[in-house]
Amino acid sequence: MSLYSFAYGLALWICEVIAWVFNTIGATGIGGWLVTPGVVEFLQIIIVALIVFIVGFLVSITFIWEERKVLGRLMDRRGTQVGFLGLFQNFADGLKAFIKEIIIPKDVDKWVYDAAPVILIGISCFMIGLIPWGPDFYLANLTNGVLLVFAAFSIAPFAILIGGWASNNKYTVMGGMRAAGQLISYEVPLLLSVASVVVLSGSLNFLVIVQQQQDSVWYIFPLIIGFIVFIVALIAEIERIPFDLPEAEAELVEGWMTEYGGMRFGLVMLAEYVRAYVACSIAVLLFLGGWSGPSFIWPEVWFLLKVFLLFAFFIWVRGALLRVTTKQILGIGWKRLMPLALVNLGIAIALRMTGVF
Amino acid sequence: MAEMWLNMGPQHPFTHGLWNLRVKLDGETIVDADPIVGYLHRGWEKLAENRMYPQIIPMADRLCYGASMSWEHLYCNTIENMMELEVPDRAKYIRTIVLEAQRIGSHLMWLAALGTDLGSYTIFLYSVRERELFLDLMQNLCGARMTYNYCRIGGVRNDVPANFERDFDRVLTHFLNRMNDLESLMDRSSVFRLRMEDTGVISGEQARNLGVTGPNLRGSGVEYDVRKDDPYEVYGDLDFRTCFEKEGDSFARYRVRMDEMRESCNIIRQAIKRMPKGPYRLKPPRNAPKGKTGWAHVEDPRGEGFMYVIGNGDDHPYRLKVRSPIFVTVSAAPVMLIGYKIADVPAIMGSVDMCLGETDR
Amino acid sequence: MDLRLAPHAVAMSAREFVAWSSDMMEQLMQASGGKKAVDKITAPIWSWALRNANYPLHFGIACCALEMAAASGSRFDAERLGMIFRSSPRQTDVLLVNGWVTAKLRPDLRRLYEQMAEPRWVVAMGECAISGGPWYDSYNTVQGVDTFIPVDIYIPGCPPRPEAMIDGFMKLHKKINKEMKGTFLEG
Amino acid sequence: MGKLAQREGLGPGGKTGEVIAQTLVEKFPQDVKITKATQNRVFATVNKPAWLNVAAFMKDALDFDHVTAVSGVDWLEEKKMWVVYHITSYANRVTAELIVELPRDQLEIDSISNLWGGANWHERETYDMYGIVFLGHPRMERILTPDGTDYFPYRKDFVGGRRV
Repeated sequence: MSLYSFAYGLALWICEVIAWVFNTIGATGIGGWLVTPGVVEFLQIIIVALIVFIVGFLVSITFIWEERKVLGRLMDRRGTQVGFLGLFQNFADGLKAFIKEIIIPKDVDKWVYDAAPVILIGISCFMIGLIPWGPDFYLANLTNGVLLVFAAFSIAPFAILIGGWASNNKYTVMGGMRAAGQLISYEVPLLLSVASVVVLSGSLNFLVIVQQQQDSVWYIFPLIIGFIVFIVALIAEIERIPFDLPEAEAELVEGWMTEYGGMRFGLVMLAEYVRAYVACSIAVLLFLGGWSGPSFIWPEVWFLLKVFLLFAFFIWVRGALLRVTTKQILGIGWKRLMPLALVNLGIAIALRMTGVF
Repeated sequence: MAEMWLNMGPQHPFTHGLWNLRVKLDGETIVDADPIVGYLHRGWEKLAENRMYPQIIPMADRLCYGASMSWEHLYCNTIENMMELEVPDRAKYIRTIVLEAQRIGSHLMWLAALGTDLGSYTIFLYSVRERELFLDLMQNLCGARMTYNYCRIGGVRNDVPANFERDFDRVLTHFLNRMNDLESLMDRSSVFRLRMEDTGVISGEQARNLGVTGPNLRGSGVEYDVRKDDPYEVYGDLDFRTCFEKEGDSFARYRVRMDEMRESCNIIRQAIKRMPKGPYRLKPPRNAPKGKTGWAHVEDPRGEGFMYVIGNGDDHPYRLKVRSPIFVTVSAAPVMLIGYKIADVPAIMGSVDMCLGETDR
Repeated sequence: MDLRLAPHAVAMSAREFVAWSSDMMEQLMQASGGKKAVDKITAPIWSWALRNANYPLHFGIACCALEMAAASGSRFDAERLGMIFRSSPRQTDVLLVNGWVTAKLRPDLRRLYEQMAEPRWVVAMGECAISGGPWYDSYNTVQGVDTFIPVDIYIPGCPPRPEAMIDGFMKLHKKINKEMKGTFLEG
Repeated sequence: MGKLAQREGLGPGGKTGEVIAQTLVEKFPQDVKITKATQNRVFATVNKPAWLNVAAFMKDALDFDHVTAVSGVDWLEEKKMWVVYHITSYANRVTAELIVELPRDQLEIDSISNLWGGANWHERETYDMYGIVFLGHPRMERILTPDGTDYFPYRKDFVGGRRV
């Protein structure tokens, strides 16, 4: 009972109902055309996309709730209490941002100023579609899924750069520059550690990678160094506390988001958490064996469990550490992560050559 | 490369209080700094001239609201010095205990501000949580959380409440365990050391010349503490160590304040044991002779607080001068800032523990 | 296409068309009473959202700022009410004035108020913000914030306790609930 | 008073208040008048013309290294103003209070901010409040009052804001 078959059944049923209506009023031509496989296929893909998209957003929103609550607990205080257990806080934020007045500062580069949040939220939503949750719960089973996700993943700092540049404010320009600097120093170790996973699994398709991990061992054990490099680079990629220079609250007011208010800020905030969701799910898929786990629970639930636990680790890192400066970020990126990533790649190739995998 | 002036302006997350650090940047390195103060100037000394002596005590609370007890006490010391009053012993001991409790509370507020500056919201909340305990102690004693109005000219307002020693002992033991948590969160975290070590270096010689005092001076290797070298109240009879470091960077100033918190606990414990019975207040005269002057300086948690008063013949002071330690430390800020990155500014100015209420008076 | 076939056609640029169609839409909703119905239905939702997610500005002036910090501490957790301290005026709804306003600060505070997006409120915390407080006879203090900014909530106290500040925000919630300021189609 | 132990970062300095007062009077017999001198306090008045030399002498010979405060006092009836300097010597643990009198119509005095950087902002504040000009000060401007104030608030003849 995969998502596609369920969607096909639903699409077929809808087409038949509409076809029945047309037939009764005599327009049998349209009724007949509606039931053809082409239309049903089209409706099926739309339904699958809708389901995956909505579910992806719901998980991202519960990330915001999880962050508030776990961070609150770390700091010996209760998190937000809006609604039942604080679950409605996200909807309150979203609706409030929706209502706010749209302010465009006077001499700001209008077109680019609007484009930055759009690019950011567009790229993040695009990535939601690429994440498979289970063997039969996915939108796209691409042969080079990993490549596409990381291509989309590294466009966001570009959007932050132009957003910072366009809002005509000294702080935001600095925030944008830092995003560019941070991207350069963290993209290479990230991709190197992903390369080591691809070397071991032999394919770029998420489903195949997870299948390989189910057969043999999870890739976190042979490539433990790779996992550490991947997690650190990921924290830098989604700009969370130890590396959140572009949005450094203390010295750059709000970093590159200073001039964004109302719904633009709401979109950017949502994009940040959607990217966190995608980042955690990629880490789970590549290293923690995706949805493999004892079978008394559905595979999708296993996947979600691991994703939420990994994000709880990110929150714990945010609670414990302080922010580093740009000089140190680049230092860590080039001097620490790069050699580790190369060593890990060497290990992966060695394992592959000796036929262990 | 073209340099640009950047306003880390009155409304900025890192400015605790209101001041505008105009910084000239070459890329991200600071080439020149020009602090602008005066956003909180209310003409305190002019207002003091048309108020009676006891009426100025609540005004002195609101000079530096992070450590209001030490400013109240400084004002009362100045007037006692002018009127040549001898404060009863029990009042001296109570004052010393309350001053040291306020010093810990003020250092914890500084730690909270430093936490948000460096990006860790946890340090802010842990130190504010510990500070609440000391605020409760002060509330039992003086009735208010922050602006106490507790010292009087010639003593203190009321005697200590019931089980005063028990509460203090419980809070101090609890606080000392918590200090290990705080230090593990910061001293042993390499990210903290990475940010704080050798940023904002100021040498002992420069610090002395530029008038920097208090923990900022002791962080640069000058062992000068007004409590030790010009003792007032009962500091002469208690034995405690003047904590100082040699490097003179932000981490040294941080270390000095953390050791000072432990020393304060030690002082409070000694003072509580030796507190005598007896009167806690004497009736001061209402007027002071015209032209009579008096001054006093104390070890405020931020530096050397100093007040100079001239009598006016009736119950108003003719002139009341206040020296604020942060007013002078801010004038030395460019020396600490030039040459560092803009990302280091919160770490440097956070380690200096700004309080703008006293700077602008 | 030969324009002569449609003599009454009006040449419009894209931007004019957008403006024309939104006006037409506006008048249609106005005339048909649809706007009033939608407003009446959605207003409680918007005001619920505004109440439970009003972000104060991370801006401390004087002693009341320390009480504001204590209010966001662990004991009087302000985040229970959905209050997160944002440091940019663009993203905040409530300007919390917590301290005496001097002549030097007044133009900057006015500009801060104007930078905030529209459904915004001002809370004057402490005697100094309400009426100049203990500095009533100072030559440099503005006697009360409401002389140059419209103030919604006054929190008395010098400094008011953190519970008083949170109670002030609860009063603000009541005011937002009564005002139903957020109407969807009006914007 | 505690033993004068040698402390970190400070000179030996064994001179007490009386010794310092004595050396000051010998060096500037007609300019410096000592009103009182105790173990760690010295109270004196200095004539205006010799003020800079006295300050330089105190900084170099008597190792006074910290300006605690520079305060102006306005004696409206007697038509004069005081500038009261409090200078501390860490090594000797002595604080000297030096009063310099200025006629009210000619408010100028030599600036000591080149000797001690700490006095820089104190002098600017005293100018801002009393209008006393410090000659040779690197940046003689107002510091606390908002731009465009033309009055000197702390003078006795300024009655601003009295609404009581």
